[in-house]
Amino acid sequence: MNADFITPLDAFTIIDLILMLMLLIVGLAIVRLNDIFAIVMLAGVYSLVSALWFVSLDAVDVAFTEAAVGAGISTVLMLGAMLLSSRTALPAKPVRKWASFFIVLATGAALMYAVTDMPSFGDPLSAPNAYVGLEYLKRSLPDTEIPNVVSSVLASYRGYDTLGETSVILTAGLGVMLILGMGGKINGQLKKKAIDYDNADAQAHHTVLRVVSKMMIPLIVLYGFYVQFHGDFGPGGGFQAGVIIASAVILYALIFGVDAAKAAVPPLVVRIGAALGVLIYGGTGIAGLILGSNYLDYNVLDPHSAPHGQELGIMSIEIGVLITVCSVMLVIFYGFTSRQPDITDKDW
Amino acid sequence: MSTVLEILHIARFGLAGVFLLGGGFFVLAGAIGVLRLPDFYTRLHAAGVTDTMGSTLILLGLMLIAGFTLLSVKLALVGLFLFLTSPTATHAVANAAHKAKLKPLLGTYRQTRKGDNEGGSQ
Amino acid sequence: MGAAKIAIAVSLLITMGVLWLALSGHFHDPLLLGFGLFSAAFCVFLAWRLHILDAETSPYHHIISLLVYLPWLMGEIIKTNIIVVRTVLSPDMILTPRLVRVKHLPRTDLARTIFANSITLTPGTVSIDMDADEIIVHALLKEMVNPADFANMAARSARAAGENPITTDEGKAS
Amino acid sequence: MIFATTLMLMGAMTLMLARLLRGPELYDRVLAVNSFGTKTVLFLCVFSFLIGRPDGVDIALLYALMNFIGTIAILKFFRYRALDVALSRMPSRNTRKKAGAKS
Repeated sequence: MNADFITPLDAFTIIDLILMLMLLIVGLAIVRLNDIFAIVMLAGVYSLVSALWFVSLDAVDVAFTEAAVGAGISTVLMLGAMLLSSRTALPAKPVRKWASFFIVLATGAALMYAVTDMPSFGDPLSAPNAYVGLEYLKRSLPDTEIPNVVSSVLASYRGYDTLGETSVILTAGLGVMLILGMGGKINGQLKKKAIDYDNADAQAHHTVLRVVSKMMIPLIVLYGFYVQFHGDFGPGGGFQAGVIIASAVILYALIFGVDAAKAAVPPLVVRIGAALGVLIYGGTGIAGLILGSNYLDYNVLDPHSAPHGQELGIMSIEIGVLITVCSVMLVIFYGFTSRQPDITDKDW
Repeated sequence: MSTVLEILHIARFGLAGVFLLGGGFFVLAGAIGVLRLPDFYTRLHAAGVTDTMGSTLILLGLMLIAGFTLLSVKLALVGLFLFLTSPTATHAVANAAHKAKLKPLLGTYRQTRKGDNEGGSQ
Repeated sequence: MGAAKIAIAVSLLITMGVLWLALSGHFHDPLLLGFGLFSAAFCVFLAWRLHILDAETSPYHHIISLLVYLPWLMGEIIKTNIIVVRTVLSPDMILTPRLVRVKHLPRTDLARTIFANSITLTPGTVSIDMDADEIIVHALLKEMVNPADFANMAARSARAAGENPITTDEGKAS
Repeated sequence: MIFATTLMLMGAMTLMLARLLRGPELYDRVLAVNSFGTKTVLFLCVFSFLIGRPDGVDIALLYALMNFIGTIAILKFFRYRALDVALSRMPSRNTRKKAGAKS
């Protein structure tokens, strides 16, 4: 009866095909629709299905990231962006439509042509599997004593790349700050929505939402920390955990208002956090320099045991990533929500 | 002794299979309901079938396969969180529709196989 | 007041710690246990910081009454599920949707939430709106809006939330 | 039988997709997305048993915890046309009474 665990290979092919078909349908629907609301929802479904597909491809870490971002934050941010634009997309001009169609068609054909030269899935002789990739897989466990290879590659062997990615996230946050403001006090001309908080309607309703959300917030935060600290053993790490913890604050802001969230997690703290995370990451690298080795070389962090040094270094930079990602998500959220145009009934 | 264990083993996996397929049935029935039922409010009920019976049976079936492990605890947590969040989300959707004055279909509604409907006879 | 808050903080801390152990599965690694303690403490800190450190955020001291309630709820769910599935899959579908108002709610918001979510969890009935003294319920079939059933469920959810089973209206002012 | 359950879940997901594309009301779409999320959670659990890697359950747990945030955001947005308003009173103001009733 243990045959449940062993399944014929084509079972996975069938599942993959159905998932990709769903992706195709959702993608086509997104292209066809003009209602941005529906598109936001379809984008949510697209994210759900692609997470499933990543799991099916054994890329659990990627699936985890997709899940963390797609479950809450991306919808919220897309809605925030939508508020600043309009509710329906303008139909494209026919000439442009056809022009872009041909460009897409040509690109697609070129890609399909390239596919024929690609190594087959899981080919041991293909470039990513044979040279440096194979080396990482061989050396990861003795070097770092961390079971999850993704973590050691991402944080140690490819430490420079990850530092770059973290800086990109910080830059994204800075960009939002520059365009949409710091998320502090609301600018003069953008007047506050007149919702009467002490109005009986606002008080009595949404009891269910309030109670359940309050219960969920600590659970989500704890799960975020679990993901953070178990990145060495399974899928997860600073990127995912940062998004999850930011989601808890965003949930709070959705229920109790952004002002309440800003009172508890001030924009200033968030702005400092965004930079602090990168500072911790870079500081870990400098610690390596001071101890007489290369930048981001963790072996020297513990003079007695190189693997332990690796563990320390990875932990430290993951905390940096967590702080930056979490803060930048909130910077973006505060940035989008502090600019709320008044929408009249006619425009809606 | 070993035969008893073997029978228990088979019974466990057999039961797991029954639970899994039963759960799949309820999930499918709920989905068919969401597609078939005439208006938004009635569709909520069909979606509830998936959220409750479907998820419980499937998770129970998987827990039977996993046995007394940490994985079972995680599956139980999945079920618990679904029980917390899914009715809340359903309530939120229903509430929003109600507040937006979306009229529910009331009275008696009959849908025959051919698809000709008669409804709203209060 | 202060003591009640500390009790709630402790119960939240313990629950989060237990949850950490259940998720982590590393019971002997002192580093991970330390991280667990830190994480649980951070959750409590954040709850305090967000002003949500109260009995609604952490209803875990009612865990026993909640666990007693759950099997009964499961029974109800199974019963109504079968009815709804039979209705939905029958080729000649006859629906009698109703919108009813359920009065006599439990007093605390926690118990009301349990009540409203229990109504939604049993297929065939969905709680649509809740205000100070009633819940508006949409039902798929007219058999499902029996007031006695709702009263029974309300009393049970009140007990699950650790409320005394008093059905008078004295606490309605909140 | 795990595979059969997987296929059943996928069939249900496809039906949900049909409802999502057909609408007609916005609320039908929200309902479909939400239900699709629940099925994704179940699919992840079942699928991780199928491939024999328990990591999928962690992702399922994440979705079970967080999937309703997006739903709430959509609905709140649709009703108030804004994300920054409060749905409920400031927590500091409404807790006192309940805490008093409890102790």
